[in-house]
Amino acid sequence: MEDLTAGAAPPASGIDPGRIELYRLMARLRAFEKRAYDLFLQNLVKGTSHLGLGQEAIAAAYGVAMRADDYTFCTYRGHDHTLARGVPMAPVMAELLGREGGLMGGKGGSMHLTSVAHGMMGSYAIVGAHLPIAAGAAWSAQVRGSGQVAVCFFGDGATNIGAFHEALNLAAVWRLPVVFVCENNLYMEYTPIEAVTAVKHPAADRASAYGLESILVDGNDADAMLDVARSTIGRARDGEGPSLVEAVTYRHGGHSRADPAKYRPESEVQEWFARDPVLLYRTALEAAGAPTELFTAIEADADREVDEATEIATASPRPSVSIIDRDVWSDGGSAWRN
Amino acid sequence: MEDLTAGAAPPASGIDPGRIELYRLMARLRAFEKRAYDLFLQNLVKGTSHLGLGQEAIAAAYGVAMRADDYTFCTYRGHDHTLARGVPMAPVMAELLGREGGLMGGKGGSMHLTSVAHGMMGSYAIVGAHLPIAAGAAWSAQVRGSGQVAVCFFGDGATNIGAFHEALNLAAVWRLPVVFVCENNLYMEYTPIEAVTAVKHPAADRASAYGLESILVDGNDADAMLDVARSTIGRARDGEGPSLVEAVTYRHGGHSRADPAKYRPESEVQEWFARDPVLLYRTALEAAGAPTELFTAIEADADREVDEATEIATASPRPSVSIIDRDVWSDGGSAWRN
Amino acid sequence: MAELTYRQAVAEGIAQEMERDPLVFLLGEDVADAGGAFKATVGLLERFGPERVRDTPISEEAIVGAAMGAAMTGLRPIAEIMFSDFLATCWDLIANQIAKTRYMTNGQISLPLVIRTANGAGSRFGAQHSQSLESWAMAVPGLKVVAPATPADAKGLLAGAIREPDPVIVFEHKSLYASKGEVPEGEHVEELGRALVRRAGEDVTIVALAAMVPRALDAAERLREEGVDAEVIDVRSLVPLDMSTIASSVAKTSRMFTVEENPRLCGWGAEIASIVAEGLFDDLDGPIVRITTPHVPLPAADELEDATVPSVERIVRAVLAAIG
Amino acid sequence: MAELTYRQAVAEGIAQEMERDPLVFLLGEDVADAGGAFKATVGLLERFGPERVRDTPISEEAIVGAAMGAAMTGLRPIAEIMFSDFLATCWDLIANQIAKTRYMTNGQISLPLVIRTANGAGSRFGAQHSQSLESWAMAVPGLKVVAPATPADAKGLLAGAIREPDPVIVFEHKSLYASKGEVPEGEHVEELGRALVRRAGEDVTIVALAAMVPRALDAAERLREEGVDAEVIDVRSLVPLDMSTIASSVAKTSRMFTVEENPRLCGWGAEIASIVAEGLFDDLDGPIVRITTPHVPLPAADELEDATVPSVERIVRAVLAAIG
Ligand SMILES: Cc1ncc(C[n+]2csc(CCOP(=O)(O)OP(=O)(O)O)c2C)c(N)n1
Ligand SMILES: Cc1ncc(C[n+]2csc(CCOP(=O)(O)OP(=O)(O)O)c2C)c(N)n1
Ligand SMILES: [Mg+2]
Ligand SMILES: [Mg+2]
Repeated sequence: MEDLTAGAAPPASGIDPGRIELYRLMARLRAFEKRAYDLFLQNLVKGTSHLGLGQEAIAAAYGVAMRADDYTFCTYRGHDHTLARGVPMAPVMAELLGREGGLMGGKGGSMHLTSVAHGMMGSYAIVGAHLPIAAGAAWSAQVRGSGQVAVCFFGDGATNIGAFHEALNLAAVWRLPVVFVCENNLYMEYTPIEAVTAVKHPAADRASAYGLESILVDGNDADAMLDVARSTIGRARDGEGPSLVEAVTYRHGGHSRADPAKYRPESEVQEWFARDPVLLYRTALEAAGAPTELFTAIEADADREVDEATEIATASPRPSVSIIDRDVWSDGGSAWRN
Repeated sequence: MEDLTAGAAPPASGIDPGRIELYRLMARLRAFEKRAYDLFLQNLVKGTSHLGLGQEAIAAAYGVAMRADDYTFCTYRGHDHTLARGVPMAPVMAELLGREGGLMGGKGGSMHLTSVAHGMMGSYAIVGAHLPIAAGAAWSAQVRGSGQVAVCFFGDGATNIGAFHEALNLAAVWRLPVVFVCENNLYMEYTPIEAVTAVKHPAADRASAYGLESILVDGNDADAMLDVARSTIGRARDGEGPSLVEAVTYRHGGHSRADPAKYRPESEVQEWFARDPVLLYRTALEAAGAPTELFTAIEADADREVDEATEIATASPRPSVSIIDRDVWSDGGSAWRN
Repeated sequence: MAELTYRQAVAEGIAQEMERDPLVFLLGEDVADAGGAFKATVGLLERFGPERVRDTPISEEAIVGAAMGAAMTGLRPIAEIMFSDFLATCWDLIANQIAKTRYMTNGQISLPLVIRTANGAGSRFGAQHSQSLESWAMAVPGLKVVAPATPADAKGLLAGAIREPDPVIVFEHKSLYASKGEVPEGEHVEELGRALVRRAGEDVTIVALAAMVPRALDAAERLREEGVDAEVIDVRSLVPLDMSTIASSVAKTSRMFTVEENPRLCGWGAEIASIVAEGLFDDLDGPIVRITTPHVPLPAADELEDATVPSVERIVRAVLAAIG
Repeated sequence: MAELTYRQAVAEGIAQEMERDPLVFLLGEDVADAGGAFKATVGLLERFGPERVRDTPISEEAIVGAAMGAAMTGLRPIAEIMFSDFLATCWDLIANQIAKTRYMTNGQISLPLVIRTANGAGSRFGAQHSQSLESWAMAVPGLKVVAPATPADAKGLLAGAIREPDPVIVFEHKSLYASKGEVPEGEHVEELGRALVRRAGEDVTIVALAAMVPRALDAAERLREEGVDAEVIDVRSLVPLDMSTIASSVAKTSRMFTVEENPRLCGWGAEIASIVAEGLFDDLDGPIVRITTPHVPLPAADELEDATVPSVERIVRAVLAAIG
């Protein structure tokens, strides 16, 4: 993920370069998702799409903390997580647009972003299913002795489905190198998580059910997220087993493109916008002495990168229907009879 | 369930008649399951069968504590639970033997004992599935305002399956009148539960994940079980919501008829046989002044009841194949086309 | 008659039955406050209150399990599973518990419950949100299965399903929710198990379901231009299956085509085709042709999705090739 | 050749592949210490150790989910689901995740994994432990499906499945575990996708699978006494499907019968029947007849179960009635 640290402006002296790197990544994710939203409005994005606007600190912190060969598993709300592993923007954008140059050639769509070359092992669109799958990847890393760690992101709503429970228990019993990260953005699609959950903190209050430490973190505080990311990945890498993290955050927009998010009290929305992780982090870094020009440069870079990606993606042709019958099987085809 | 308190010998003065009733029920269950085992050995029981020998105090305590219109849901290991609701022995025995006079006419078999007339809402043979179903019955009781309580029994192994988690959460959020009773007999089929579970007490250590009190009880102590049964049912009936109980116990035999249970250390088996709930309770009642004749009479009654049931069951004809096409649908038939 | 969208008709069907029978309850994810992910339950919370219209956690096993427990103890629950793809997450409850319990208990337990779910392709949602899974349900003894193609049927078949004493899965079609059509005013209930001849014809029989019905009708118009007079049958109910309507048509036309949105293998079309191949062998003048989605997961991009599911064009070509 | 039971052959097949390839792992409930609920994994723990042969909690989604995650990251896991009925508890992982991931990722992810499961009736276990569910898997694009009928195939097809680069579900038949047969000594691997003519005949083709194969063979002997020379085909592999072996036979005999243990609707027999009704219409001399379990859940009592699943007697009667 070398490209993540590259940039026009040098880091301000005296500030941990990891923090600057983290900010840069968050700014890039923000720029990308804003553009994705614009492209919705232009009706260029096909199908549905779920943005990570407002939740960037979580994906970015883990992106910075992970080793290049670690594994990411995430949900349909996975643009940020995909980019955070160093996947270039253009093929991600092209996938949202349903183009030939898409990350999966248009076959997967926004909800299934995957780039094995970057350790991005898939975005899963059925709530909870990827938790056991992530445990399996961690099991594989464990028995191969590769030192790899699997990080699995999911929403608050996923904590009430059976697969969550099965995966957490198995991971704990087998002491698997996996980090389960619950992005608690307070809502499922439209229903507040508190209306349907027996405990206040849907993940943290359940860690003890798997013999795990309860870890609750402010998901909009990038520094806190980076600490948690490093420590949980470190534990996993050192053979100390899985962690379950609950990062509290908020999505800026609706659940998906179809959702104007009218169900949220205006005061709550205001409060959380004031706690925008990108803004907060910029303020923190400025307070620590980072110069304004640094941010100007980072943001300009991000915008340019998004512009270029958009250009490439929109120039990409429509996929050829010849791929419909391809890649059901490893032989590249889909034959089921002779 | 009037018949349960009926018996030849009067209760010893000074002893809570409920305790005698409880002992009588346990003795009846014990006698039935022993006979079921004998009938296996004679190859008269068809299919598989899972005995409750050694675990009688749990089923019996709830049987005594439940109201006639309460609902029981249990597993394939459900003979005790069925009898504890007042279902007569003969049709239960006949079902084990696959006879026309069986509780389900031979269609269900040992694993699916059901008697709606007695509130015995089914024995479910796929681990975990009946927990949400029991929650649904409790929901129905709640909205109908009937004051009924659902009691759902399951094994330690069931605590690791997804349906457990989903049912507990829903029951807690909706404050349903349901009591979940985990009969922790230390083993799944052949694997010790501790080998595959992240916490020491698979149910009790997880109650907090649903905002519930942790309730751990000696499942071989009939008095303790009766207390827990009364208090948890009382809470449910009073609108105070669900409970999750872990009753620690031990099965005397193998998991199912096929299993000689060789995987258990001899010392463990000895220890638990010494803690046989029927024996323990008899000793306790004797210490409280119950005369020996009382037990002799209870046991003689139980044996006679089992003898009669066996006679009726073995005299019952084989089921007619004409019922194969019956009762898929409520119209009594199975037609799927015109 | 009133013109309604299919999604409005669903809500009307539910409202009609909730009004009539206080034991009808609705539960599912986002069904109450939000009016459903597809807005097919809008207004029900306001009308019937939070006790009868309940939001649930994302716990599909708990949703259908609760419906089952409630149905066996006196309620008539309607459980919504947001996308039919998610039936897989609670398939044990549906296929092993709900479908089998009446039989296993020798008729002691009845399960008057409905599972409603949004089925089918056309929204570019990709392979995990676009499947047509009605044949999964058809393959399980003990489940009744309907799939309405019109707003009138969305209301009428749903109402019929709610009144059924047995479990019914209602496959609503995502791509039809916005479609409009006449719906009878006042009480409207359709009996399960009756197919409809949507277009009479003499030359060939085209059997279709749900979103394939309008396509088959369009294809029939196109075929008319080619001199082929097609009869189009809307199956509507897979279980019970109205074979007599299909058989009468095939006896008349001697040629049968099925149009299925599901992937190729073991779909309802194969079942109907093999029933005809057995029972109407002597009536047939030529091969039975199944027009289906190929046996692949569904791709997401619009061009790809459109080229995968049977199109009007593909139906026309298949019929002409077979009789040509 | 050595005479082995079917369950021994399963264990041998696994051992052969674990020996050959250190990336093959086995996981499931009670598979290690206990050697499996059906004793089909006896000896593997001792031979390959607790890291490669692992007992799991009762967490079917975790079992197949873990297998999937492991398969995409370099292992070749074999997951046991104790009874095929329990596939329903992890059907989302199988049908929505494992089956679709290669396609959705445009070929980036391969899933060389095997799910082994005990399928079928005959043990008086009742409706939740006796189903024949191979057609469920056949209906899902992205899954390969085999169902061995003999000890030799139990070993050979399992070994072939383990070597496949794609997910395969192996349906072992409960009522065959105790059956004995010759199994080639040394390495034995069968390629998927090849049916076998188990008995050559001229008059009718009987297509069968798993436990129905020995019944079809017995029926063929009985039919010979009635002057009917039946060819019996063991399908072995539903996906990929060897239609050419079936087609050659039907082209020769002009009559096809399928014998399925699954309930009637939408089974593999319907699929094969409708393929034949389309592609071999002109070769057929009479209706295609499917012999199946009726569309009911399975009853538990021995007489009832025996009368539900197709018997030798029923096969004979069906053939004679159709050609008579
Ligand atoms: C098993 C399942 N049930 C329902 C859905 C529909 N669905 C998609 S996203 C979603 C809400 C998920 O909420 P949460 O887990 O909090 O994640 P968030 O979208 O807030 O990131 C629902 C209900 C699904 N995809 N899978
Ligand atoms: C979903 C599911 N997985 C596996 C099984 C097979 N099985 C039947 S009983 C059993 C062990 C259950 O152990 P536990 O829950 O402790 O109950 P016990 O038998 O000890 O009463 C298993 C694995 C099953 N019936 N259902
Ligand atoms: Mg959320
Ligand atoms: Mg146990």
